[in-house]
Amino acid sequence: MSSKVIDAPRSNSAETPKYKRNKSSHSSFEMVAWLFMRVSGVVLVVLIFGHLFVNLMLGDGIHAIDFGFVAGKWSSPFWQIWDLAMLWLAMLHGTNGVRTIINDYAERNGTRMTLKTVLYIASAVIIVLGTLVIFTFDPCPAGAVIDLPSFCPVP
Amino acid sequence: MQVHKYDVIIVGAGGAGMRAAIEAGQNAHTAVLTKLYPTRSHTGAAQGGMCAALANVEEDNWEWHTFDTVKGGDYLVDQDAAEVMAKEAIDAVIDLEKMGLPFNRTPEGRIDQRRFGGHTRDHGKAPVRRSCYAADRTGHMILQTLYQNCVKHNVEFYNEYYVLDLLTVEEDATREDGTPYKQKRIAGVVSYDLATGELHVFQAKSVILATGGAGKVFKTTSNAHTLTGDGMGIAFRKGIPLEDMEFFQFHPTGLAGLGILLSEAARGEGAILRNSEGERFMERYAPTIKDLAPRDIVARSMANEVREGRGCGPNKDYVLLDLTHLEPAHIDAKLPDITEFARTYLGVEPYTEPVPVFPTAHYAMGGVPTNISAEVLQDNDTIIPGLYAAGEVACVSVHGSNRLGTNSLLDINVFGKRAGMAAAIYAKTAEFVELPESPEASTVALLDHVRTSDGGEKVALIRKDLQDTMDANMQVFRTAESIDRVLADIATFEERYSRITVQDKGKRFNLDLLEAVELGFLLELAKVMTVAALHRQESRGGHYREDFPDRDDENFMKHSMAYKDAAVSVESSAEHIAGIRLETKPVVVTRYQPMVRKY
Amino acid sequence: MPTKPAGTLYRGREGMWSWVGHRITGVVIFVFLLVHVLDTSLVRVSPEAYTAVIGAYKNPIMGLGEAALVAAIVFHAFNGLRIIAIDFWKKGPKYQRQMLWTVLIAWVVVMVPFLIRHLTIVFSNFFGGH
Amino acid sequence: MSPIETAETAPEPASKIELPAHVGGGGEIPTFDVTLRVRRYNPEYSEESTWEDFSMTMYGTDRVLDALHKVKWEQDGSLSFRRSCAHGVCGSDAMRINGRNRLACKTLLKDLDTSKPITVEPIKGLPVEKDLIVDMEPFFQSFREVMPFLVNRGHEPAKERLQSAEQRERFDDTTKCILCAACTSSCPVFWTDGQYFGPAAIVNAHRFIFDSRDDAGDMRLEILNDKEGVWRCRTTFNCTEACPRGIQVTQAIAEVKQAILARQV
Ligand SMILES: Cc1cc2nc3c(=O)[nH]c(=O)nc-3n(C[C@H](O)[C@H](O)[C@H](O)COP(=O)(O)OP(=O)(O)OC[C@H]3O[C@@H](n4cnc5c(N)ncnc54)[C@H](O)[C@@H]3O)c2cc1C
Ligand code: HEM
Ligand code: SF4
Ligand code: F3S
Ligand code: FES
Repeated sequence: MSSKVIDAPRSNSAETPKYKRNKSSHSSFEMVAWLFMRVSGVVLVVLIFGHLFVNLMLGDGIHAIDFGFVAGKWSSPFWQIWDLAMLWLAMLHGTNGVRTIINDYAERNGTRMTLKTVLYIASAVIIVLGTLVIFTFDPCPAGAVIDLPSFCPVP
Repeated sequence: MQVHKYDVIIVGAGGAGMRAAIEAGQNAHTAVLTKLYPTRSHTGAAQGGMCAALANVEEDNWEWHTFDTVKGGDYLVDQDAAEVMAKEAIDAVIDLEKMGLPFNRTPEGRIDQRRFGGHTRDHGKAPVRRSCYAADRTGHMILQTLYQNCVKHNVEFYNEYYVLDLLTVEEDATREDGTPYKQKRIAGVVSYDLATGELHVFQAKSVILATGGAGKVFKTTSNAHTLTGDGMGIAFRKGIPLEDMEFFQFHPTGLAGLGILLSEAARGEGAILRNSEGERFMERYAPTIKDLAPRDIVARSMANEVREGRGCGPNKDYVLLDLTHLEPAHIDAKLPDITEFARTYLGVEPYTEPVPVFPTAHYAMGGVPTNISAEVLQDNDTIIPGLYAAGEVACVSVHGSNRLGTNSLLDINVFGKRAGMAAAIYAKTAEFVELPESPEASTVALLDHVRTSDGGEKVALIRKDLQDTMDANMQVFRTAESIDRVLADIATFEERYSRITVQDKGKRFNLDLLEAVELGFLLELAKVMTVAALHRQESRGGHYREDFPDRDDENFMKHSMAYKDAAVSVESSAEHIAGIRLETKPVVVTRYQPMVRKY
Repeated sequence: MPTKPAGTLYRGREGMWSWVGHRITGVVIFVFLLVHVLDTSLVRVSPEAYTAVIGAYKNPIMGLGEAALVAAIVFHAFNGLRIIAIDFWKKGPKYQRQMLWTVLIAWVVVMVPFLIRHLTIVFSNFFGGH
Repeated sequence: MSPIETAETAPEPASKIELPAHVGGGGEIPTFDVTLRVRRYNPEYSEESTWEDFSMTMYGTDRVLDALHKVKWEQDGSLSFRRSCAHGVCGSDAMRINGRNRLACKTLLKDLDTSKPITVEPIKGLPVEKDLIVDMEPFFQSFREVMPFLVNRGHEPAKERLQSAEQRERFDDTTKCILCAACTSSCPVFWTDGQYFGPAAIVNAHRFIFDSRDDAGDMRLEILNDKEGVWRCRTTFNCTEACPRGIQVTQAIAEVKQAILARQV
């Protein structure tokens, strides 16, 4: 008979108080979130694959990407909306996904709250920032040192 | 030690206990004490069905059902009780349906019914469809449905509480004819909490025993490891008699070596039994109905084949159940469970290979004597107020010397309900009986003895030896010599039991300790069964004495009643066994006079 | 004091491992997305800053990282469709295993041409120089 | 299902047949040596849990439960585990055998790799009480919370309620549950915080939600629409693989999800 010490299993000690179910939520938020994950997922397949295809596969691949490339794209409302939709959907989808993961693994309510607050703030900042960038984007900024897209008026 | 107070305490959460709890729980302050989580009870293992003369698929009535029950029990059945059961069967099934039990349905949407051994139309004219069923999981569905309804009615359960003692007091009383006697009264129970090792005393006005059977006195059995006859043993130790303990049913088709049951439905579907020579031997024993003969006859025929050297396998100790001539699709549709058992446990593919089977100890016909209101009797006719028993632990007696298939699930529902109602009604008016001084004392002594005894004998070994000798000598064939062998063996086991050592000295989940306590009950019950079998010098139903192969209505058409009685010495006992006093009780006969039992 | 459950790893089957993969790829993509939005925002700051950062993407290490990211997205996307099929298609749960194999095959089918093209560009441009 | 046929309707079998040699006799049952590696834990003596090895010789028909019994009965009486029926119908002995949830009484030793020690541990996610015994209360509490009983508000008929064979078939699969907890304790989501209702509770809710006689489906769906309800399932299928009764657990959960969706929109 051999025996070696391993970690003790989860037990009913003071640290893990007697089983208690969280108060029920009485809202359909989780259902809506669940449904959103699927719907946004399907849409994202189109958006992201299109995005990747255009950015990485067409023309010169990743090496074609520079300021001019981006500016060229966003000068068309089509790509503006495309990228905007992608930004929002991917961010909401990803935020909700990470929220689920935090809910799963954060053991104490405090940790859970903190992590989720950080997550929401970060997501909000990114979404707002991204949106602003897409809408307020000026493809032909004044005083640029590098080559601007060809459609820009020559300064 | 803690003391709790309830109006009604139910011991056991099998079918009988929970059926009682549903009635009592709604009308009185009730708690159920059970050594297993309720859904682990062995009622869940029952396969075949529960019979009632619903007449959903063909003409039937409760009177025919009563007759079949009486005849099936070889006329040792109390006919008033059988009548009650057959009459109330219909409501019992409807009750379960209303509680949500998912019965199989007829094309019209009614509860479907099928045939089962011994159930006939018009007093034996032809088989009748009387068994209500839910696939081959009827017992499972009953247990689940009853538990679900206990949840619905908020029944209080104390799970993994082993009841180890009944608290009874004796009062002086006089009978109507002026003779004085000791009247037993029930005050409560003592139980052991498995999780903590603490004792809890439950004071109660009514106590219902529903602890199930005692199959573990045998080695090969369809019963669970936990069916150790606790309720019978506890009652017996308190001076309450045990009725008809010599009658134990052996089901013909248990998986060889394992005892796992293959339902009678297999033979109903056309499966047949063969010996090592490939011969369909039932043609010799029961030329007309062959493999569909009653359980006791088939079991004896199988044992005889093995005894005469026509058994199969390396040790020539089993016969074969042959389904290979049946269509695989048919087998799948009708017998999915048993074929799965054969595959899982023996690695045998029933489509192509015959399945090794041997009779398996199945059901205790005897038990704690009760009347038709489920009240426990302290002798032939004196009830113990407030003490009830129902289910396999009890002997009403509706099964006589041989229970018909599907009558037990019925028994637990009919008499479980009766016990629950009666217990609640009694508790409404009765006063608590004062607890005896230090009520837990004898339980503490019992546990201390088991815990501290240090003679080195192993509980498991004694139990195995007991089971071996019971299988070898007290199974389907019995003779005075074989019974004497068991009695001699038991004497040595008792001596060894006084020298056991329990390894686990802890308090938490000390199952080692409880197995030792359970062995105590098994030894006690084995002895009662054996002594009663020695006394009954006839063959009837499940009890077959080779030295007395015929039924003897003149001398033995009566129940046996075994009492624990320290005053009985070897010399004063007719059976030369100290400590057990055997008496008899007349059988209640209403309409059916004993006839020769043939099918 | 005992704290957490320990012992051997639960030996889940395809379903569990695909979920582990889905979860990990999800987080990876999310983290990348945060960074990606930030760097793209630099176009608003100045074309130079953007070009500088995008330049960093153009070395082979990042090229490989990019390939891994695409691999993660493709798996996450295909497996996401599988999950959706499990949820909404009646026979989804029954064929979940087969669908996982389909996902993996589709993943290979997409990744192989992509990698060939992507890695050639990454490496040829790096070594070939502009 | 149609009523059972009797021998008369089945083909009449031969009175005597030739049996192949291996069924008529002969053929030793193989024996082999196995080592069980059991995770022991008894807080009465130590808060640590340990692995302990037990070696023994077993037979071809033996199950893991037999091996555990052999240890308990012959080597170490303090080894504690639950069991009752010993043939897979009572749900007492779900445990983690070689890393997967199974019933000890339904797992034959010969089907495992006996060249290596067989690991046996308690099921995961429920508080361990001693050795292989866990506290089942959280599990049963979830079960009780989904209203696992028939609720019928209609007029009580004198006889049984009618239900067609198809209606009965609709929820047949989920009536098979023996509440063994193999599913719930195999679920990665349940392991995280034990708050998730778990597959077993959903299975038992499903059994009533889809019973044509029941009137409380809406209430059960509302309960499972909770944040700890069906939406926490990540379709990992561990439950379905673990279920000793072969219940299509994930499928049942999917059906409940759809029922909630259908009711809301
Ligand atoms: C394999 C098999 C198949 C069967 N098939 C059929 C069939 O098809 N039809 C039919 O009619 N009958 C059948 N039977 C018989 C029938 O199932 C049983 O006789 C019946 O279920 C017994 O029910 P019960 O409630 O009396 O006891 P059980 O269901 O055995 O319950 C006993 C209860 O008592 C508790 N208990 C025991 N001891 C103690 C103690 N010391 N302290 C506290 N609690 C205790 C246990 O925890 C348990 O809850 C079958 C039996 C078997 C074994
Ligand atoms: C490309 C198309 C995508 C599809 C089809 C898709 C699909 C899905 C689906 C169906 C889920 C739910 C899984 C479940 O409930 O078990 C999910 C979860 C998740 N997704 Fe996506 N997704 C896509 C893109 C993305 C992107 C771009 C991100 C990152 C921003 C992302 C991050 C996540 C995360 C973090 C989760 C949570 C994982 C978990 O809970 O285990 N997904 N995805
Ligand atoms: S669904 Fe299966 S695994 Fe889960 S508790 Fe029920 S029987 Fe056990
Ligand atoms: S294991 Fe858990 S995640 Fe869903 S599919 Fe089963 S409940
Ligand atoms: S002991 Fe009953 S399921 Fe294993």
